[in-house]
Amino acid sequence: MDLTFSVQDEAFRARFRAWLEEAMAEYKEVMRAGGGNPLEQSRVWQAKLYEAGYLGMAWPRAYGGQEASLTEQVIVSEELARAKAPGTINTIGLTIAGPTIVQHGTEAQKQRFLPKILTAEELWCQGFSEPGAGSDLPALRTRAELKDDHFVVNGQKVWTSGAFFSNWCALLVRTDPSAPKRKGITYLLCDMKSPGIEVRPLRNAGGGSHFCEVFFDDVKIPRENMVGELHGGWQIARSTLEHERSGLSGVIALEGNLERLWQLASTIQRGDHKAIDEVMVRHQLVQMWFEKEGLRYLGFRNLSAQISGSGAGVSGSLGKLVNSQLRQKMASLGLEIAGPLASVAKKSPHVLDRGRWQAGYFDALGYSIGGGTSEIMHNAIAEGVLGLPHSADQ
Amino acid sequence: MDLTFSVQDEAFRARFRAWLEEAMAEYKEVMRAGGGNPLEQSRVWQAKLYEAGYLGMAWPRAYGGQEASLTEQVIVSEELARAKAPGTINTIGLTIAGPTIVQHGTEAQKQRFLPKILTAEELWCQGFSEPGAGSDLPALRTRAELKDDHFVVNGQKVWTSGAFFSNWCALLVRTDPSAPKRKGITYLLCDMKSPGIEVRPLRNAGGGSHFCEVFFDDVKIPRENMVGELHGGWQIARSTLEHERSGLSGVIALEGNLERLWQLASTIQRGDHKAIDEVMVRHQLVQMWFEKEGLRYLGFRNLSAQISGSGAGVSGSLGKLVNSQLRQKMASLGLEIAGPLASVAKKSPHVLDRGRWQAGYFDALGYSIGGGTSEIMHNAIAEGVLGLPHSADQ
Amino acid sequence: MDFELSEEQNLIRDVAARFLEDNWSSDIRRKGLDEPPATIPSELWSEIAAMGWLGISVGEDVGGGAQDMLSAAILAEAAGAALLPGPLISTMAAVTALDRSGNQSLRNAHIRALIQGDKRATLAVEEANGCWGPDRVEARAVLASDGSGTLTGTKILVPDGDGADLFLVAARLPDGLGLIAIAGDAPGLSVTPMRRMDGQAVVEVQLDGVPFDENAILASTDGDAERVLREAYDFWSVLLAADLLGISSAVLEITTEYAKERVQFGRPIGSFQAVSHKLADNLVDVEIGRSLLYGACLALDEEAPDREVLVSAAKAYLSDTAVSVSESGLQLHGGIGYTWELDIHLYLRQARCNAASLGDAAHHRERAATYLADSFG
Amino acid sequence: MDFELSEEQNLIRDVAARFLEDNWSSDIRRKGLDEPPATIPSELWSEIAAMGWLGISVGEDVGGGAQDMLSAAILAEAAGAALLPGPLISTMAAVTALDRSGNQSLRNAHIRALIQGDKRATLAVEEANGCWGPDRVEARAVLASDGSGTLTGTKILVPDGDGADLFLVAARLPDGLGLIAIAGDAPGLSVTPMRRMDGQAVVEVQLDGVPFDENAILASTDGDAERVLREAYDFWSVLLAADLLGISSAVLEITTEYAKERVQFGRPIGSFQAVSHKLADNLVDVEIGRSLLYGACLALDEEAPDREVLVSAAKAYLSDTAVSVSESGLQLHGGIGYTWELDIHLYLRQARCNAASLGDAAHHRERAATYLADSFG
Repeated sequence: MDLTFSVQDEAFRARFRAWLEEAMAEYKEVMRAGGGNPLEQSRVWQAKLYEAGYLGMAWPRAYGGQEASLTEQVIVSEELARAKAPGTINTIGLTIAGPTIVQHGTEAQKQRFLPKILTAEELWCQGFSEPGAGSDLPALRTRAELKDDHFVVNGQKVWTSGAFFSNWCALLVRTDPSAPKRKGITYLLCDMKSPGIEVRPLRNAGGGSHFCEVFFDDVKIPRENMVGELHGGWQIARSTLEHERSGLSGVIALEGNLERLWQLASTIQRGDHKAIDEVMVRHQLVQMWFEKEGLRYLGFRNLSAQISGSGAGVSGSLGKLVNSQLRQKMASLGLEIAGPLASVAKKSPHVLDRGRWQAGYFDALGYSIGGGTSEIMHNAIAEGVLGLPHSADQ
Repeated sequence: MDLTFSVQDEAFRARFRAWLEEAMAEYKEVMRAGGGNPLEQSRVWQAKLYEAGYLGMAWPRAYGGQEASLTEQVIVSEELARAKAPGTINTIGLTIAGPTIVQHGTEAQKQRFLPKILTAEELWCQGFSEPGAGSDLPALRTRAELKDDHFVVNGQKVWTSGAFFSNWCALLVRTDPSAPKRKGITYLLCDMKSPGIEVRPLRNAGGGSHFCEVFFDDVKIPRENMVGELHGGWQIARSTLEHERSGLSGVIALEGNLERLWQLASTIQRGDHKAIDEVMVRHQLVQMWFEKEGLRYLGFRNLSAQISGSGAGVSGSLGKLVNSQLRQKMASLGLEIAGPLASVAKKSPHVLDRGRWQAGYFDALGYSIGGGTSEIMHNAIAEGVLGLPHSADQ
Repeated sequence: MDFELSEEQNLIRDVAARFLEDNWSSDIRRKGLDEPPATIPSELWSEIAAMGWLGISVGEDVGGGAQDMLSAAILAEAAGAALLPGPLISTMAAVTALDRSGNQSLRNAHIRALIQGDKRATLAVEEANGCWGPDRVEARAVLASDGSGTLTGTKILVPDGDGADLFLVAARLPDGLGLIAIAGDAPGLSVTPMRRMDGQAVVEVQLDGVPFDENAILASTDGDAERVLREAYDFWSVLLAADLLGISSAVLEITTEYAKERVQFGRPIGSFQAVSHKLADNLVDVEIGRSLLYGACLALDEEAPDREVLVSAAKAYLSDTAVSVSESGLQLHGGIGYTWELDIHLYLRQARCNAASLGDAAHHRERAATYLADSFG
Repeated sequence: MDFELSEEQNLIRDVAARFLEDNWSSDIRRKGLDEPPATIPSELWSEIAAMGWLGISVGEDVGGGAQDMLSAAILAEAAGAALLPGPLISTMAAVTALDRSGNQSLRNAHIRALIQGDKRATLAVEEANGCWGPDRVEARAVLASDGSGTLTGTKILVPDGDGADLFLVAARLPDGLGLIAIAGDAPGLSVTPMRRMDGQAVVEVQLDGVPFDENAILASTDGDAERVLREAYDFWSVLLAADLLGISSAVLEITTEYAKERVQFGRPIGSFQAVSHKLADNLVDVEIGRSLLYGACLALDEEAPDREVLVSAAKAYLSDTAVSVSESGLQLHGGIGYTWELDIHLYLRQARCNAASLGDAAHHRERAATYLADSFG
């Protein structure tokens, strides 16, 4: 057991860190100068990462990837999180659509799509959930009929992040309504400029509009944009959904949250003492630190298992569950520490940290819903890890 | 809204309290003198209560009951709990078998059984649960075949408290194996001296032996000992199981526990301070006091609804769930407050309060299992109160 | 022995629910988040006054309803369930303080106009010290021998303070704490608008040597000003607890209905124990909280010795309950629950704000601990 | 980067599990509750010694295994899962303290006999003050100028102390804390048996002016006795955390198997989310706890600056986990779980006792808070 990185890895880390520092300074300079809208700025940042060779770390070289080792992949995501670097705009392209095409796409699809995902020339969204198919994703009903060389799609998707600026959509459709629900689904790549697509933004509980509804009315998608087999889309989507990650970069984000929370508690005056002097506040913070640290070492266990191929890793559902619970506990504690000021909204006198704790609270509430609810994660752990019988499909 | 009792009720309370004080003093005198074994002593105590007219408060006068008002019933149970009076030995007779016979028995059964339940001349146990029928009680399999004028019973019961000293057993048996499980059950009254009955004590996790297994091998029960209709036993048992009580006397027991716990925390030294000086200990105690007090006022709501017949009472499942959770939280907190001494067993040097906190802990663990598990209480609340669909029988 | 709502109280509850259903909409609250603050239009305020809500606890001789504490709490519960903003509650608390204080001249001067909705009064207690309640008041009233005085301090989170005609300001007097009635246009008093996370309007009140007369102090007939302040704060806290109960039961009802209708995996989601047992736990909390609230109401009416600890029990328990029921309501709705269009986040916002008003759960647990230490000690 | 068990460690784990399955039975523990104490028979103790378990962390030059912390923890985990009594853990901790202290004469005098199972040693730290750990030690060692000293105090909850040949006693020395090696037959030392709720034997040790020589102090090579004590206590705490992990995963496995087999309402109870989600939560706690334990082991081996906080994290987290997993195991077994015959209550008893040994969860959270205040401050 050994958590040290090799000399080569450490050299790689040092190189990347140095590059990152400089790149971020340059980027901030451009930002300050007011260069382009936020979307354009994010594209520029992603292209910068790509050109320097720090994007698509796991992807094949033939399509613009780096084919880097797992440790190098981890180092890059660790350093990005630690430096609080801007996010890469093309999240769905890089984490969902891209890996799916790498694994299941045709040669033509790989050449056509992968490089432009990396450069952020083409942005992606994900058309999986529907109003009647949330936790029960395979119940989706958006229809696609195969006519000659194309599909004709009708239906509605929901919770589609970034649909209004995306060029392409990774889309699950029902192609065989008579088959069992998991056997009649096909995975398509859909051009968002196709006629018949309508995108409506959807506002979330916190007031932001990251999500959209997408309506499909006789939308044509060429057959060559099908990934994998006809009616074989569920298995492909599932492999992406269950794609286990070490989750280490998520831990660094938690660490940052926790540090800010500790500092808040050390700042907030409650009568004659600080909030941190209250043992209940302190012990809650410590317990969260324990959980965060547990997630970190869990991440190392997963990473080692991936490196060795031992298969001894722990289910990604577990990490997702703990991570979302922890985020919510932190966000709630933030409001508790704020005391009477928890209720004061942004732009008001006496507001605390410009409302960041309230915004963070509403953000955190989404973590246990998006990407599979905590209830579904519990099912996945119970059935997938403990081998308990299905509760859902009796 | 008014929690005061009428002048008559208060006079009744004063009379009972005075009687109780004297009766307990006499009883303790007898105990000190070493009169009889504990079982015999308990019978004597119950007979004493009965003779003075404070037992069977809700039962018809014709069979030895008092036909008292609900408030008088409550006053008696409150005063008994407050005085920490000895329990009545014939619990199952007084709370399960007796009320069932009052409600569903034949005239002959009422005359035969009810008076001797009150006097503790005949003690009762309950033969409901089986190894394969715990939470799923209607799945019971103990068979009874009707031959001429009697039933022949074969099978096994479990968790039968006090079977080894009981004279009679309220017994659920399957009389029609081909019917749906709730439609083939019959309610019998079984003489425990019948040939073919074998009782084996069952030791619980805390080391005590309150429970028994009871085996039935061709046990004959006369047809006249059937309660209600043939195959109609489940509805009868259910009405007893769901018999809602105000739960007020249970609250007084919780109050006593809480007071002892507070005193423990005020006694235990932890280095330079007492346990009660720790805010986490203190706030846990306060929260438990809140819950206890909530149960108390919930009890008043139920009692008022029973008196007025408004039907506005709250499900007894709710009270049972909160009560058992609260008992367990108190017991766990007792061990936490004990600190390092939580592990020291009775009869050892440094043992705390002769091991009562540990014994209380194991007792409390049984509360969320016996009489319907907390899981079943959750089902009952979800389905019975909120009207949610069944989770069990899909 | 009668611990149920009376027929009259059942009527108050039903009428209030129907009135608010007809005259108020959660959409106003949603809009109020984008274009704050969310307030009660003056016509509606007049109707509320005309229905006798504002003076429900006030003596009949001045036109009040002379109802008990529970009746007032029933109105506050209905307001919480309907997402009506807070001025109803703060006004009820302020007029009741005036009514009961024993200061007849103040009472006679103001109370009819207040309960008829022609003038507006509020309570100003909290200050920017991270704490709650009378014990932490630092605003200072200096009294000269001629009975004139000046008041200095800063109050925050004062509800309904923008344009209020009368502020009942908690302050340290030479011989203890008390409430002082200050006119909204008094010299030295200035008001700065604040907004809560749920879109409700509150204000900061600066008091810079505001002059007052000793007759402006709300003292009881035996001259005890501190008791008046503490009773007013407790009365107000119970109404806020009732508002939190209204939130809790409304969200529980909405979510239960959704769980019966929403089908996933071929079954209503309410048939999954992950959903149904969570809702059962929520119901337990609501019913225990409701019982504590009734207990607190009765104790205040009867001036029972344990009234303070019961007020704290109700406020603490229902603060926790409203937040947890609202959070689980949001969660159990899945993606739908996380949308702007659903009312759950409006309830959650109000729950969080009110849970952090007039003492959070930890504050009230500590207050109760002090009482229980005596009782068990 | 390698954070998996090595092949050798996997082998240690498998061999230990098989050995204990063949040579130990939970029935001995059940009997030990009626006829205390439950102890390891001397033949089995000799076999355990012969397998090299007692000296697994000790240097090879004296016959030890020279394995890392995790290997020792793997043995402790197996012992916990098999319900083997505690002397394995206290002995491993005591011999490791002797091995690493830097006091070569003590080491050479005792360590071979100890790890071969011919003599027995234990650690005596806790006192009857309601607290845990080195900081609360009040036993006092007085040293004369000639290097002779006397030791006075009372130790409680000392494991395996009945007939022990060597007590490593924590005491206040003139210049700080330290461990002093006292022979079991030293004058002034007396032992009173105690028993734990799980039937295990512990003792009270009275030290009434027990004479010792300054060479009996376990100091590091640079003379730092306090560091030796603190390291020994941390090492011991990690082994106890591993024991709690073994309890947790054993109960989780037993309960999961039961949930697959037990049928109620026509379905295995494990298909009800009230059962399956509880077990999933238990698994989460076990895996987070396991990860923290591995982290603590690594940190001790590497003498990492955050080793103390990781030790506290593992002990606190696994104390809570073992209790909650055992309690829910008992509950999910229903009536069966509440019987004497099922092992769950044996696990629960040991979980409760070990959770309250070497610092409970709250103790370790407070210790961690001190560290984190520096780190975040």
